Amino acid sequence: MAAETSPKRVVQPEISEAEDGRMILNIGPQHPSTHGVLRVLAKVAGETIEEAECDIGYLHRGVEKLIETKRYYQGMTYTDRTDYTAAPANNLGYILAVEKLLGIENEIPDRAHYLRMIVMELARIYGHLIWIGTHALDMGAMSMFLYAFREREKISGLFEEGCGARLTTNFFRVGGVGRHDDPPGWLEHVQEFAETFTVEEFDTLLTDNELYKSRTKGVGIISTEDAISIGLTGPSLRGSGVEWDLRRHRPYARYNEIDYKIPVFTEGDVYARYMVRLNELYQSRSMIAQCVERARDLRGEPANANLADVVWPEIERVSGWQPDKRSGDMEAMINHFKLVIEGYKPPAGDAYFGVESPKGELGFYFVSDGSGIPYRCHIRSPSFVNLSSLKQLVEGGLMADLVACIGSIDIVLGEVDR
Amino acid sequence: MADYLNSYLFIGAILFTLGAFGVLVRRNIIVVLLSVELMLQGVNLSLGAFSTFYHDMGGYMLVLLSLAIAAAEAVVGLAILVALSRHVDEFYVDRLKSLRW
Amino acid sequence: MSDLACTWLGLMATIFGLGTVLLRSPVHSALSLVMVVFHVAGLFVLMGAGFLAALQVIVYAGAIIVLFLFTMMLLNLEQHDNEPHMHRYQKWLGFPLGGALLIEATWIALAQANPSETLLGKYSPERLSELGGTAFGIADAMFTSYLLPFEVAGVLLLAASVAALSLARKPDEDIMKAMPDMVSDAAGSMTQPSVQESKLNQSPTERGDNH
Amino acid sequence: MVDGWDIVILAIKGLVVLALLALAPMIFVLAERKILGRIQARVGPNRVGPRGYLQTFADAMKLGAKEDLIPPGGDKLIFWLAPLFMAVPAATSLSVLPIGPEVEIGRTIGLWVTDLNVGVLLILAMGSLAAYGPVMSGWSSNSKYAHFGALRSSAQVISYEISLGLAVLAVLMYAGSFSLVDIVNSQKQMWHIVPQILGFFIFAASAVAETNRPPFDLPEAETEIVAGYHVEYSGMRWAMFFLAEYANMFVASMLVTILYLGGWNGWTIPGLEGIMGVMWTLLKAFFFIFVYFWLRAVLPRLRYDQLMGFCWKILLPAGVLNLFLVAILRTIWS
Repeated sequence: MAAETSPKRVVQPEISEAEDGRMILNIGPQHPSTHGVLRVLAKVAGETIEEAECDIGYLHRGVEKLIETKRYYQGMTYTDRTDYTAAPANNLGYILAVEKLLGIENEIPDRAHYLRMIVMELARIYGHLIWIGTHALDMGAMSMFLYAFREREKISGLFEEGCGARLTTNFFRVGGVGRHDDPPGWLEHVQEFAETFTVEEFDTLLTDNELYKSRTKGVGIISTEDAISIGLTGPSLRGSGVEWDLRRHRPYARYNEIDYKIPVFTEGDVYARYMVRLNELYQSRSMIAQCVERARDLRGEPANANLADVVWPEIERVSGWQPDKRSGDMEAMINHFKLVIEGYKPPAGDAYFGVESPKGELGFYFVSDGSGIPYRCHIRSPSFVNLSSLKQLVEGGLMADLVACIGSIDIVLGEVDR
Repeated sequence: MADYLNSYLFIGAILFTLGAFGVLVRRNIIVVLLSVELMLQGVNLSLGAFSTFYHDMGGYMLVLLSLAIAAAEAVVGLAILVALSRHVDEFYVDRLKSLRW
Repeated sequence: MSDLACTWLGLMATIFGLGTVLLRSPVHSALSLVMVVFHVAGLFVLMGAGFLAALQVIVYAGAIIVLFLFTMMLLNLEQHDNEPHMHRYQKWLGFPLGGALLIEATWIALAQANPSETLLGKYSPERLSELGGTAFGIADAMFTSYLLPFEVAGVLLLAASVAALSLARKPDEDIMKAMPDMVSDAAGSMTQPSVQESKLNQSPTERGDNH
Repeated sequence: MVDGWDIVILAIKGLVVLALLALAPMIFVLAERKILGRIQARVGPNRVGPRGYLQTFADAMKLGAKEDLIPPGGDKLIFWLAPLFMAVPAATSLSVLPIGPEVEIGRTIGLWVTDLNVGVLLILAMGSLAAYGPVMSGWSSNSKYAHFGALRSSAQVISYEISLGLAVLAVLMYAGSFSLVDIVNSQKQMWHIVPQILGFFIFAASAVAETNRPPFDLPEAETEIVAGYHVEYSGMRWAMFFLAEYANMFVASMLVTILYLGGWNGWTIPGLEGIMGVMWTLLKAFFFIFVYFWLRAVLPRLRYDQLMGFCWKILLPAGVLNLFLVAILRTIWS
């Protein structure tokens, strides 16, 4: 309906364009609260949105196609840039899918799994913090945003310490973690963060805030059936009363070995989704503490699989960084050279792996033709699927509810458009 | 001049006439309503002037009542406009021919 | 000084009154009516009725004309450019009739000399200042001799607000559904219960099936 | 009667008001940014001048140097006039606000520009004119977001004007005068906030809503309708909206002080009544301005229907109740 607005230039203050005299409001792609370059065409009657259409693709970079032109280990850098609010989660999905394709998922040492889980849960907090900040900002509570970013900055620091990058982490490698061990003191810093991170602050600021409750309770309701039929995943689904969490129900890494609860709320409104994410912050905090403990117990054990044709040799062996040596181990150098030039070659076939990213089920699907470059890569991005519920969430609501709803399904346009 | 009643009455008369003229000649229904308000302005001015110069509160009271009536008139008139827009979407008085739709 | 002010205010009120009547765009008309209201309020101040001036601005400028503007924006009452904004024939009738009215009214106005002592009421400026101002005089009169009109005005306002509510209310959708023929016959351009509206009436699960 | 000195004094008072109109927003903007910074665990502006104190002046210069854009298809004349319609009522209101008692400097001078016997009504009238700036700018901008802002603003200002008026009515009942100076003087024994605590909260809420400040900042809610009615404005014209907003905040704070918090009444040093009075008035007003900043920092925004519901379903009945209670109290105590 709305996409075909007339091409004629507007000369007079012209409000009504639709044939029935309703105003078509073009929300985005530069609107401040569409969380990126989402464009929503809304047919409004006064403040009420009668019809809404999403127009996406403003951030399309062809990530899937780019991955199909690169070797497996190179493709992972692109995944940092899909859901850029929680890059390690994408990295994890990518490498787990590649490991499944290679058939080496059982070779990964425990220590690598726990390090991955630490980073993954840090990423969850990282992602939920930016969500809680921007969502509260959309509702007009501007202080939350800065409190969230203050905490988020600490995690950025941890990422930087762990892998050298703050935002586009590229943290893991197929077969293990990026560096052959965590940097000295890093686990202690993570533990310190897990002890000092105060979710309670956000809890007290919003959970019982009457204004926030009145803005979010009963707004943007999505029923359990609808949530399932649309294909919602992650906190948005758990806000509609479905207990579905890939960490628990299709366990990967070592998620079945630590204690955590899956928060589920049945109301299906914006407030329920907020409560799910808030409780996940508590859960992730305790999960990090547990994982750090396990990882410290396993200190000294390898953090990478012992697979010479997949895992890059240690950097010291290749380049010989010791001052008295001019060059490194010859075998290691040849191995490294071949891995860089050719990459590893998974057997022909396909593999799908979904992980529970902060936004929902993030799946990577690979088809391999036996070469070092994926024949086909598809990303099942949770934001894209969750965004398809927007029409149902906002129609019949008010303008302000639209903002609350877009915030509540936690989309990142980098992931929607890919 | 400000000390004479008839100067105020003269201004009031001009405003009233302008309003009446507007009611007669304008086609747009909302301007007709505005012209009625203009007529009321003229009347208010005259009433206030009478009251001031005759040392009596009657005129002021009538101004207050005319304010109330103007508010009521505007409210009902605009409500009719809203209903009109919902039904026929036509705001030229010479094209509004049916009393009932 | 006050003569000058009176002339100036009267002149400006006339100019803006002309603007109200003659300007093509209804929004411009409404805004020049606001200016008329200000100048009439100024005239009230000049004759010593500051209370009335303030009320005038609060009620007319602050409520009534804002309501007009509000409605204009809500309904997009913009005048079409290619259409005349005055009646074709009535215009020529309007000029002589308006002129005649003006002459008549002016004649009456000029016939009003200042009142003689015998006609004066009891609220002389001295008594008003003794009471504490025009506001007190009005209160004195309102709650004694003019109590009934005051109450009636209250009832009138109530009736007007009820009338406005019932007039501007959205047409009852059940009635629209029950009598679709009558509705669609009445006017071609009329808004019918559109597809979107009926979709909104469905239960959420039904709507979910579209996906 | 009227001699040369009176005219000189009046001119000085007028200049003071104009200076206040220009300077107060600058101070408030800086204060707001600093205070918000403190509340939000950051520093706020700290680059221009000593500790960032000249930031607002730099901003003002930047705005003055910017291009004045007029959107195509809009109504140029009204687009030009709209900022004036915002700023002029604010300035007019400032002129009737008394900031201190009468002082003796050779002659008796009241620390106010004019003491109108309808002062409260004048301020209410100017407050009701506040709807025009948004409506005119929103209509003339040829922008849908501006249009939305204008619609929201006009509905909001009209509605809250009523509850504001009801709260003021109760004060007038106690003071027995429309003059602001008389109202302050009637609070020598007891501030009006004591018998009218309900009215005070109604007035405060309505005043925040009238000035379009958070959590009632729907007309310019930047996350919903981008910036509402002034989305198309730039440069000095935008600065006038900004200036008017802060001037209105100052007027509202002063009104709360005068109507409920006793104005310049407070503990004084004998002989320094004038200075102490001004100090008390400004202190009380600045506290209320601080509350404005505070609200902005901590509260989410209301939704449009909740805003209207709050006015018509809560404030208005509460206002009538307050009026009733105050009438009873007044009858009993007098």
